Amino acid sequence: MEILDEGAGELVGWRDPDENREWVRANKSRALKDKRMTVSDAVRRFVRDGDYVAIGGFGHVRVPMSLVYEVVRQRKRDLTVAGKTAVHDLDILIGGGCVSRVEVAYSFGHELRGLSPCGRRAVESGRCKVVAETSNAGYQWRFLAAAMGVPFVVSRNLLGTDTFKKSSAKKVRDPWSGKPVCLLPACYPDVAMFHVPRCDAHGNAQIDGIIVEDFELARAARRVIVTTEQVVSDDLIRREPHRTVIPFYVVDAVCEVPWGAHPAQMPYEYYFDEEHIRLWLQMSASEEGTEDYFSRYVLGVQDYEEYLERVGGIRTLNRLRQIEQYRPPLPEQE
Amino acid sequence: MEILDEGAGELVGWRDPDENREWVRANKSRALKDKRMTVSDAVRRFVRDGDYVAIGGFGHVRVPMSLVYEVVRQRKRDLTVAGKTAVHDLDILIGGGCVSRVEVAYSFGHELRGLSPCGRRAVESGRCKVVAETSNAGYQWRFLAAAMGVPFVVSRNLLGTDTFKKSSAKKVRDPWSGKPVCLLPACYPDVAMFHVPRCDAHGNAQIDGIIVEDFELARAARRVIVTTEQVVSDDLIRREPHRTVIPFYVVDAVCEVPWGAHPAQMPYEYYFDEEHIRLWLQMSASEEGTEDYFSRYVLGVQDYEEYLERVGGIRTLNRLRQIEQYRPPLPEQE
Amino acid sequence: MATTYTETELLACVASHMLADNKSVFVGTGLPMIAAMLAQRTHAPNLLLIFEAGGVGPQVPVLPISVGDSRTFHRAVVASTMHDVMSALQSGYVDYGFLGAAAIDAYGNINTTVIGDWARPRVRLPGSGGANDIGSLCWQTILILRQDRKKFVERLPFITTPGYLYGPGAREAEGLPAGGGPYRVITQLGVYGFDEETKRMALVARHPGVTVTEIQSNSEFEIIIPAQVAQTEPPTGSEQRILREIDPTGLVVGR
Amino acid sequence: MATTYTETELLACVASHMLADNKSVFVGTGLPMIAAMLAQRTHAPNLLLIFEAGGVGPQVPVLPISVGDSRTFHRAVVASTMHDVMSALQSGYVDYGFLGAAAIDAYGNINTTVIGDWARPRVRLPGSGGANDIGSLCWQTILILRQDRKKFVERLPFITTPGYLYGPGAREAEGLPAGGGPYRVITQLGVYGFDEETKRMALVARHPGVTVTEIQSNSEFEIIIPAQVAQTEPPTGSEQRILREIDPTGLVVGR
Repeated sequence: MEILDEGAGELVGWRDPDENREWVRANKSRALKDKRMTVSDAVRRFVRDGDYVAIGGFGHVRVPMSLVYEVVRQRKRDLTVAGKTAVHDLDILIGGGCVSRVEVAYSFGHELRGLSPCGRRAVESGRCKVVAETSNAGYQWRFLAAAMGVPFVVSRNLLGTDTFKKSSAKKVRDPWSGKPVCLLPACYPDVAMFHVPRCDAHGNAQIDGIIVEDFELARAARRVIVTTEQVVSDDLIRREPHRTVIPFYVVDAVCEVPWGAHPAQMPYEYYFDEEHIRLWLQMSASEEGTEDYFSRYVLGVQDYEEYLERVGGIRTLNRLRQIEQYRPPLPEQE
Repeated sequence: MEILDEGAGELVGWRDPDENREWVRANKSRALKDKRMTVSDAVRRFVRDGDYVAIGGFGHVRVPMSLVYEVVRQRKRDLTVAGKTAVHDLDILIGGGCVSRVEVAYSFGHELRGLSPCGRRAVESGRCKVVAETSNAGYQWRFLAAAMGVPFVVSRNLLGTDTFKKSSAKKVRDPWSGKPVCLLPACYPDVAMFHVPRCDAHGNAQIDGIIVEDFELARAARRVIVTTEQVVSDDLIRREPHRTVIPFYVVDAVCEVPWGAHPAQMPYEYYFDEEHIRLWLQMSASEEGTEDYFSRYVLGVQDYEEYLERVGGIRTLNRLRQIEQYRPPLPEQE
Repeated sequence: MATTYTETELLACVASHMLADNKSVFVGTGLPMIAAMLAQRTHAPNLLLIFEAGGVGPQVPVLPISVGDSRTFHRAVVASTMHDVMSALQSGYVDYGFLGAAAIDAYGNINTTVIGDWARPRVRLPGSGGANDIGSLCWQTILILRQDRKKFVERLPFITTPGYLYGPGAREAEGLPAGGGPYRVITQLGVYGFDEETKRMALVARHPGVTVTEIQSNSEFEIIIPAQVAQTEPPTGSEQRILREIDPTGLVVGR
Repeated sequence: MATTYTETELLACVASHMLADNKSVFVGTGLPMIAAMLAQRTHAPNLLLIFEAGGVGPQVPVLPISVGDSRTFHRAVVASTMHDVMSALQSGYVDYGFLGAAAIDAYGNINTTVIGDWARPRVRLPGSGGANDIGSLCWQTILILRQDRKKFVERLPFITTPGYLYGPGAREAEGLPAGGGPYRVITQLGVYGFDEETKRMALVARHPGVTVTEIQSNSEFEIIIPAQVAQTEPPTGSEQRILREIDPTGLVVGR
């Protein structure tokens, strides 16, 4: 199985599986214990300058925004972020000056809503460096390899492109078919963050709807912070154990944060706050606007609850719930 | 990435991923269509002499026994069976003269209940050949590779043992760590069979409790037959789409077979029929007994409903339901 | 009987006509989503929608904004994982995939990563997302983009997603699954396929009112022009009506 | 104060004492299950049970018969998949794994596959099941088997599951995860560990009433006997009572 080619992208997040096993043995508790803490404590204890950070959900869906804002508030620096279709979260982190490097599947854009002025400015000025390229499936399977405790996973994407050339993948000949295949190295982020609808105090987290790549990512990361709309009883989790996507033994911190994904969507609970996303895109068009945004919504607020008040409070949140749950607004009163 | 070692076990079930893609393109329908049929039709249409057969569930749990008996009734021959902790199903197929080859993770035994006289007799006489060894995780990951459409998956088990030497795995040097790793070749069975609690007419199948390896196996196999306790409406599936483990597009046949796992356990529905398993173990201790068993319970009955009558009918089945659901029997009447 | 229609309506209808019934399509947001929903409501009711974040076969109530949006798994048959749908893609279960692009070359390779130098880009674009996966792994990709000489280029600064790479057999030689590749390119001027022999872009049909000269002059590379060039069907009134139902606020169609 | 106890009760109690609280154990059916449940009800209430078919952290109401039995995921914290739990095992999340065996050698390698020739066996046994996975991937395996000269052998006809293979460093040289391997062997005569230097079996403790001579004469290979040999604690009355609660019909303990 000769190596036919290899990408020149920087290999970030890879670890020797034996080294990671030792780390798991020493650091991941198998005990059902209470891991509840505040967002501020969770970020203080589990996010460090220089970390490789990966964030759950997908695009503007099910993103742990309270943690993202807190990382900015605590002025974490020099992070490498997994651009695994990372949009608003990555943008805020870049705007907050936390990010120096990104491995990109999809970054610096907001899907249909347009490109990200803030992310583009950082990359085009060289302030933030793209260290490697991959694709969504490429990231997914890098996390899969880590979750399995193996050094790599085989795939058939990336091949033949510049995406491969700027990736950390290798091309080898499959010893069975004789055909070239792509090897994707495992990716073990230092810390992964998730927002879920329900989780018990021990960290058994359940997700409604699509799981995206959170199953693999939670198992791949060294440290895991889960924010949840609601901390539920152990009993409730045990009634539907098939719904537990993230098991307690990979979780380090559990924070109860109702509306914790705003302005992202929380499936079945609340819709994207398009107005707020638009506001960010407008304000982040300039450095000054970006600063204004942060002093108004992040640095200038004490906590996430104050942030929620600033973005419109209960009235806004109720409206987002109505939209998500397909309840038409009342007809305008005369 | 040099090849350091390779097992001498026969490579069964492997396919070139491109060849399988072509097959999927031509043979697996993407249309939501009614796939309901009788067990007899499903076996006639989708199980062929010489097939590599893999059966869902685990041990004596959630096994599609109505299909297993039907394969015997239709006198299918020369099957290769995946011994992926295959117990009663494999035993019945061997006893029925259907099996000539087995790839073994766990076979010829009934866990705590003891070894299988029938399976052992077949192997020890040479009538049934063990073509390769693997482990439970080894099989699981062979199916994972096939489900992913890649030629192999990396693992760190099997190495250094005779299990490896008699497997179809290879040992190579991981190009990142420099350490030896095991490569498990993809396994695409010709046909896989499952029993599930609920499934719609199109083949969207939901499973309660542990999934074991059915997620991967259903996606790995070329043809898929699903028997179900109940065919439910499309609407019911769409209300809880996160519970769909086997998607319709991999399913070829759907058969409604209440109590379709007997004498195996159906989680939350009915318990193992220990009496019947014991009866089989006793009768299969001799060739004559085995023949008697088949004429009484398989060849001598018209269909699965008649089989259920022979094993004790409603009274037996109600008792098994009581045990599974932890309902104590009524106190004996004076 | 001249009807009025917008460019976006035309592109949506042309894309929708390419999707056969009883096939599967990997859908992105925007125009592809509109085209797929239009196909379902016209000639392809049994078209299977698959979204890269995990939604399979939803009954989409409202136009989704994102590929992970809960609208993409509303009353779905499966609400699954990226691993599952990407594996289905890699295994050959997906017939069509839609792609957009910042630029394309004659072999249907596309760039969505960068303009200028990769290490110090003039314009940094979002990158592959699922595009490389779709372009590598689905059976037939359909590319939709605006055509001009800056977008139809001789040489891409960066190949994000494979088309036919550098010619016949190149995909297979690199290890990509056999038999895949770009099927059609749709622009505001016409519809293109790829020449069997050279795998270079060839005109299939021009839109009403567009000349072959316009088509050629809006491309840096030479487009193969066959002797007979068909003309695309303009949107019908009924199609336009359905498009308005699908996108009542004009989020996409109104652009 | 002499109490009466059966051999099975002794083995269950000895095995149970090895399981520390707040650790995880991959559990099979039979004696390992009994030992783990006993540990949970005595010194290790927070011992995490994991079953290879997918059950994690159940509140087991009744002794399960099979590793896939619904009792193994009754009120579990996760009802998962084999892929998930085997991956957790491979990733280092599992502290203990129990194994039974038909035979063992001095390095703790075990055979559960075949007696005689593999191609035409005298006795065909079930094979690895999850044993090779456990022996390869968990941190510390605990082996339980009856000891005699036919089971403690110089040379196994087939190594199903790795112990220390052929000595120090062998596991790592073959590619198995570093730092794993057999921790203890429990038989009806005593408890064994493995010598640091040679990785060969060494006596740790003998059961009450058993002599070192008996221990040695019931093994084909030489067992390292240290200067000081401890004696195992016999089951207490309280342990015996709990064992009867766990297995009221004597399915396992009655054997």
